[in-house]
Amino acid sequence: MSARTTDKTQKLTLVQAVTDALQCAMREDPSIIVLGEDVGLNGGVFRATDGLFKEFGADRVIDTPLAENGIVGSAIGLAIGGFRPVAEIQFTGFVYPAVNQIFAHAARYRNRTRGRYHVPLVVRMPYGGGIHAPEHHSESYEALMVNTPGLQVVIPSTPYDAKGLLISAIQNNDPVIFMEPKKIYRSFREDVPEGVYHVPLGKANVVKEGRDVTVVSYGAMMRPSLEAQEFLARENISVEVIDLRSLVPLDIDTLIASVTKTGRLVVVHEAPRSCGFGAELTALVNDKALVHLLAPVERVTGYDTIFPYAILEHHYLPDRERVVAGIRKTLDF
Amino acid sequence: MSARTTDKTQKLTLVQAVTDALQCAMREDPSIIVLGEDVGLNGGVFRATDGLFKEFGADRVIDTPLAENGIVGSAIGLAIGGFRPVAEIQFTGFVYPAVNQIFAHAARYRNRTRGRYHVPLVVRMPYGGGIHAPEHHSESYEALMVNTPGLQVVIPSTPYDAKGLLISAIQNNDPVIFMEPKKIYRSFREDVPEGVYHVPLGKANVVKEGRDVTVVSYGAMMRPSLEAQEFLARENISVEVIDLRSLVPLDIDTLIASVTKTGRLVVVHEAPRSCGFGAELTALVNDKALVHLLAPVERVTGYDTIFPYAILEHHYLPDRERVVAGIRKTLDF
Amino acid sequence: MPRQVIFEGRIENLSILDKDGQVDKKLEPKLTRDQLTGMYRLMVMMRKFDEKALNLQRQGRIGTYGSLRGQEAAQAGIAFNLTKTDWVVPSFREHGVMMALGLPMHLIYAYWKGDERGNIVPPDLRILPASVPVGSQLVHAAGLGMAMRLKDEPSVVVGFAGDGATSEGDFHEALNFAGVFNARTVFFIQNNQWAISVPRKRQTAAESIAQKALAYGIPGIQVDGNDVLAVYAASKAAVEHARSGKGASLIEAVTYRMGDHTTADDQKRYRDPDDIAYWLARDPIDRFRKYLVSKKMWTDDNDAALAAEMTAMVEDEVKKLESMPAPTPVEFFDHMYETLPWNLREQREAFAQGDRS
Amino acid sequence: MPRQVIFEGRIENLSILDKDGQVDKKLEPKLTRDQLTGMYRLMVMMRKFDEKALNLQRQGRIGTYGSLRGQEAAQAGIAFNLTKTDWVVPSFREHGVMMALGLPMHLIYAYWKGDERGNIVPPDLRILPASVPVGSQLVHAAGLGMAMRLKDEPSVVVGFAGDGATSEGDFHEALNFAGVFNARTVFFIQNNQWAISVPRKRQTAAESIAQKALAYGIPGIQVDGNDVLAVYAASKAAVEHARSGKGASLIEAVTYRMGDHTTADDQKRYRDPDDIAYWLARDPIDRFRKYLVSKKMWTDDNDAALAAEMTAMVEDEVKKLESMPAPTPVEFFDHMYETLPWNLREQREAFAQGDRS
Ligand SMILES: Cc1ncc(C[n+]2csc(CCOP(=O)(O)OP(=O)(O)O)c2C)c(N)n1
Ligand SMILES: Cc1ncc(C[n+]2csc(CCOP(=O)(O)OP(=O)(O)O)c2C)c(N)n1
Ligand SMILES: [Mg+2]
Ligand SMILES: [Mg+2]
Repeated sequence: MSARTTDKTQKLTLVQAVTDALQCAMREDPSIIVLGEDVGLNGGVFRATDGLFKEFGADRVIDTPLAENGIVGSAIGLAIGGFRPVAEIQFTGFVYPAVNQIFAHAARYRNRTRGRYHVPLVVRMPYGGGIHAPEHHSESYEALMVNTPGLQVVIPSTPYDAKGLLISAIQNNDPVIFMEPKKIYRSFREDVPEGVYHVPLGKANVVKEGRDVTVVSYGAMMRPSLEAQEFLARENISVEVIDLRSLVPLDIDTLIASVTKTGRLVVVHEAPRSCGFGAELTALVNDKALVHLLAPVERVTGYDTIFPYAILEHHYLPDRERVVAGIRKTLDF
Repeated sequence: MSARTTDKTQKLTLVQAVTDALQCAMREDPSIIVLGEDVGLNGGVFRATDGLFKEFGADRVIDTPLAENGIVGSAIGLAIGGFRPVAEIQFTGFVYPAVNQIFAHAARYRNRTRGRYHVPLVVRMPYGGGIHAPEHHSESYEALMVNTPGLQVVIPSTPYDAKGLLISAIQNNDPVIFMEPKKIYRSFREDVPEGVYHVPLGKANVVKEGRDVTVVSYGAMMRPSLEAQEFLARENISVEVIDLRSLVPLDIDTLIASVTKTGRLVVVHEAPRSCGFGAELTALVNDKALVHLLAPVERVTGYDTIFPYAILEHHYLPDRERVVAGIRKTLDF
Repeated sequence: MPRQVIFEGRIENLSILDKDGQVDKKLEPKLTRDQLTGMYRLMVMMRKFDEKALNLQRQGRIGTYGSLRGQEAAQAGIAFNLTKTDWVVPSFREHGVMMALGLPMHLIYAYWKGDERGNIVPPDLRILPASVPVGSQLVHAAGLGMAMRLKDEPSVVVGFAGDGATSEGDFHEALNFAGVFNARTVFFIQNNQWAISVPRKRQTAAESIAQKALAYGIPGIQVDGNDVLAVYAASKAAVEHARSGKGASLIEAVTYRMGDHTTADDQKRYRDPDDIAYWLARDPIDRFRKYLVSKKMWTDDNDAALAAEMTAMVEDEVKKLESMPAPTPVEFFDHMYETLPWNLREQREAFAQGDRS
Repeated sequence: MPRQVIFEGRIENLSILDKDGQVDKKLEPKLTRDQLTGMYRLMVMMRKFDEKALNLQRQGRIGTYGSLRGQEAAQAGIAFNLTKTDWVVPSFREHGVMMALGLPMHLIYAYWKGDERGNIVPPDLRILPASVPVGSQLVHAAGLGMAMRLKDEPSVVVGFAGDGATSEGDFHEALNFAGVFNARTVFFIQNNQWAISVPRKRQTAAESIAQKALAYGIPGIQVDGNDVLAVYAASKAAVEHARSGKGASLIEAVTYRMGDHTTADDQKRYRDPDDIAYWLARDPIDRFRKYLVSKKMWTDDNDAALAAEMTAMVEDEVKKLESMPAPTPVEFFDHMYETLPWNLREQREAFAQGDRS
């Protein structure tokens, strides 16, 4: 799964692993450039590009004018012109102005030209709630991205994965939406190998094996999922926890094998429920494993509301209790 | 379901019914205005606003500069300033530049201000394939809209419904995305009552009752759905066909009652499959009627590809054969 | 005929008080003592509000906060031209304008605390809530200005944004719509030189923001945004232009963000301390005080009394903030639609019953 | 100091041939006979291509088509300044530019027939496919121009759009980025007076489109777009400016869409026939022919021979179009990604096996 170039590791947070991935990849390949708002001297509002401006200079770490459509659109031009741009959208809540460029162009150039042109572009964006930020700073729009053919959608949940997945995404020849769980940007550190290594896109991680029920999640919601697993382990309920890591391409085999084994599935995500990614996972299990289901798939998700302002956000976000309740529901069915 | 003001009817096509709805509503309420590209003298590229400019003048039927974000954004301002704007996006494929205004603002003003402001806005847009149009002219983006809390999403499939639903949408105090199946804009005529009447949002139409399997669809895909029903009737397979008419609010009771009765569900839409509305319907049936299912829900949808250019489009769009095959799959399970 | 000038545009900068408070007599607006001290009062009120907000943030009593320090003259100068029937379409840094028009401070604090109830503006005010997606509110301001024109209401709409916001497509579409439709809108850009860490000169290669008006066939002017008299005078002209039906215009108020972008930012990473010192010497409040003092309209005693009054007022508003009842969590469902669809009713029900899965 | 002009911008219009083909001697570009007749050739080629396309559409042999009739001088004038290593970033009406650079006509026809293979540009050309979302391609042109600057390649990028497109936010963001990053991009706006049914004066209250350059700190010029010499001269300057690393600029070529917006449109609903007559008298090809004839570089015989040659060429290209093998339907799956994910593989498989549900 990984091809490390050195045996040394560093203890890094998730956001540091992102920076490390960028730095390692940029050192190897001069066609990789970073662009976005405040990515230069400031190192990004979350410091995800910290130090890159100093090392690579203003021509490879480009502070752009404040215009998301301009960032992604010019990145498409840069990509066609021979670069591998990594564009940062400051918060997922601000990607809307750029969706015309992402959906109508980045996702389509290869198909539109039957392969004559392609767009090796990564759009990085911190997503999700839990940091008490103002309106539009806590959104999760993965479902919009998954519904758009031509995109790949990757969401890491650990520093190790963040680095390995981001390097894979940068070296991929098609556009990748790389959504970073900002709530856990700095929650914990982990050993991260130095240098370039890959975590492949499309390979889920079975974080905990279990017998009774499968919990599938990604990004920041891995934490309440794992907490629920631990909590229920004390009651001898054996929960299998899968971290999808990439939504497109999806590791369908791992998903179906697990559900076939446990007969029960709980999907956890913080985006709204209706037409969320949980609906697609439920539908896929319906397609491929209905006869194995011992209970309806349970969706533990954000509500079909606007993400609340800070003082109510903890009421919105799925937490251990909600995941536990979801699991119990499938067990008690 | 309808409150007709006269007993007279006219034979209208779906697009004429849209025009009629606008005209009737505008005559009753001077705060209703229409704006968009080419909606004035030209009467819209599909003639949906034909004659309105002449009757209501340039202050109520407003040809805007070519900017979708500007159209929806200024419509929000007009709505807050006391109007009921009906904005036209020329094709659904061109709504992307406007999604920031739709998703980040129109959908949020009421919640954001806890009811102090609201946005009585209708965004009309022709959607879907089948007219041999250039790229971006055949798209169906209903899933993006359904995934966005705060919007209502309405898709008529008949002239009668188009008029009654559009009038309801215009009189609704929250934003409504009104997607018009342009493939059947002129396919057939139907008796449409004169004057104002309503088809309520959130009430599905059981177009054909049946015993063996439920087919749920909306918009232009109602036609292959009904063709499949007819085709299979000859084999004594009894298909119940439901026209959702509105995706948000969804008529969950009708859906679940039908699936509970038939035990089988086929969802038909032309948008891509992954994270499409079919996934949500499948998930809802999983939630509420899993034990009644005799077979997996079958999704007959567009593929997870870009909508092909004209000469291949008929390979992409679900047709009678695909719906029939989907139904058989649920029967043969 | 063959090589022919078809367009000439010129943009002026207006400045009335210099940095030491010396007035340009020819341009000095005719304002009464009450008006002048009223303006001063507003600016001091904004500053006190702001200092308290930073304080509350540090104590964890409100959340991330965006300071307006340094921009008091810009905000007071435009606000002084507006009445309660005019529309304020703010970005996220216009607390000064909001309170100048009468929005109770505790609501503004509540907003920054992360409480939507801060956006429940009293019915007699036409202030839209802060708009976080940079630039997007300008299009609403264009639409509202069209609405006022269509209804022939003499109300003016002011759309606010920063220098960074002028790079967004929304700025372009808003000004273009306003130009075409003769909207009763004033676009008021506070060019505080920075968009987080990006300096003004990296936002656009244009020499000024005011000259962008030329692209839309509307008047544009640049003013010294730390000179409340200049801002007042330019705003007065623009507001009258709009109110009388002559259409939209653009004001660029050149000012400076004295603090961090927000409390989540650290300006030391990207700003030169000399730059801050330069602008400190141009503080809008100090400068205007010197002018008032030189006109014998203001004394140190007045200042002390005003400071005390404003401090008391701010403390009182904080009390109001902190005595607001906690919101019922379930309310984030209640205003999603006029009538909730079944899925929200169902989710709300489950939530209210504590069955939170 | 207090009321001070800080910016003055002026925009010129360039015209070299008048409507009757009389040349302005002072501005006449120094071009050889071969160059001049080469330009004429291009324009006639475009016209013949266009006439045939309309014909094919009427016969149902291609689909909806957007005619370039009337815009031949604009397209030939810029194209004549470009080489195969320059980038063409078209809107949807630049068939003329494309063929001028060597794109085989049958590919352009294939595009309008609804066949993606029309977008498979030969490897020695740098022409992007038609961009349907109005204005969106301009941002790619800015990015490509940044790429050429970063690599210090002497290639120039030309981003094309219509007058209507200048209202989109993309126009704004593209020109602003290009200005800030010194992109090697020429923005070439064919102002053909109409965006479907909306006349130019309803697109923007600005007197010209060229003056919009002032908002981005880049040079702008308006040219008579029906005068191929003027377009050539202005384009030459802009292309050299970009190629030599001096940055981006904007050209507004004032022309006229002689036909319907596309074959799906009916201009009679919104246009005044007098308007069309006015522009018919300013036909770019007629005008240039008069000039060439007056310079004794062209005769009626030459014209007849050229017409015959072009007709033959066009017919030949139609044959190529119609002898293209039908596409394998399954190919709309094959280029979705470099490596297809399982869902596409599964869908492709089912599709290929005719199990179409
Ligand atoms: C569309 C969008 N992109 C990015 C952001 C993040 N952001 C918030 S404020 C800001 C800078 C704004 O600068 P400016 O417009 O000059 O206003 P100022 O903060 O200086 O008042 C940025 C990038 C946002 N809120 N919205
Ligand atoms: C974003 C977007 N909105 C709307 C359309 C529909 N449309 C196609 S061409 C056109 C008018 C374009 O006018 P202009 O830019 O002047 O170019 P012209 O057609 O005159 O060459 C419109 C509205 C579109 N293709 N893309
Ligand atoms: Mg700023
Ligand atoms: Mg045009």
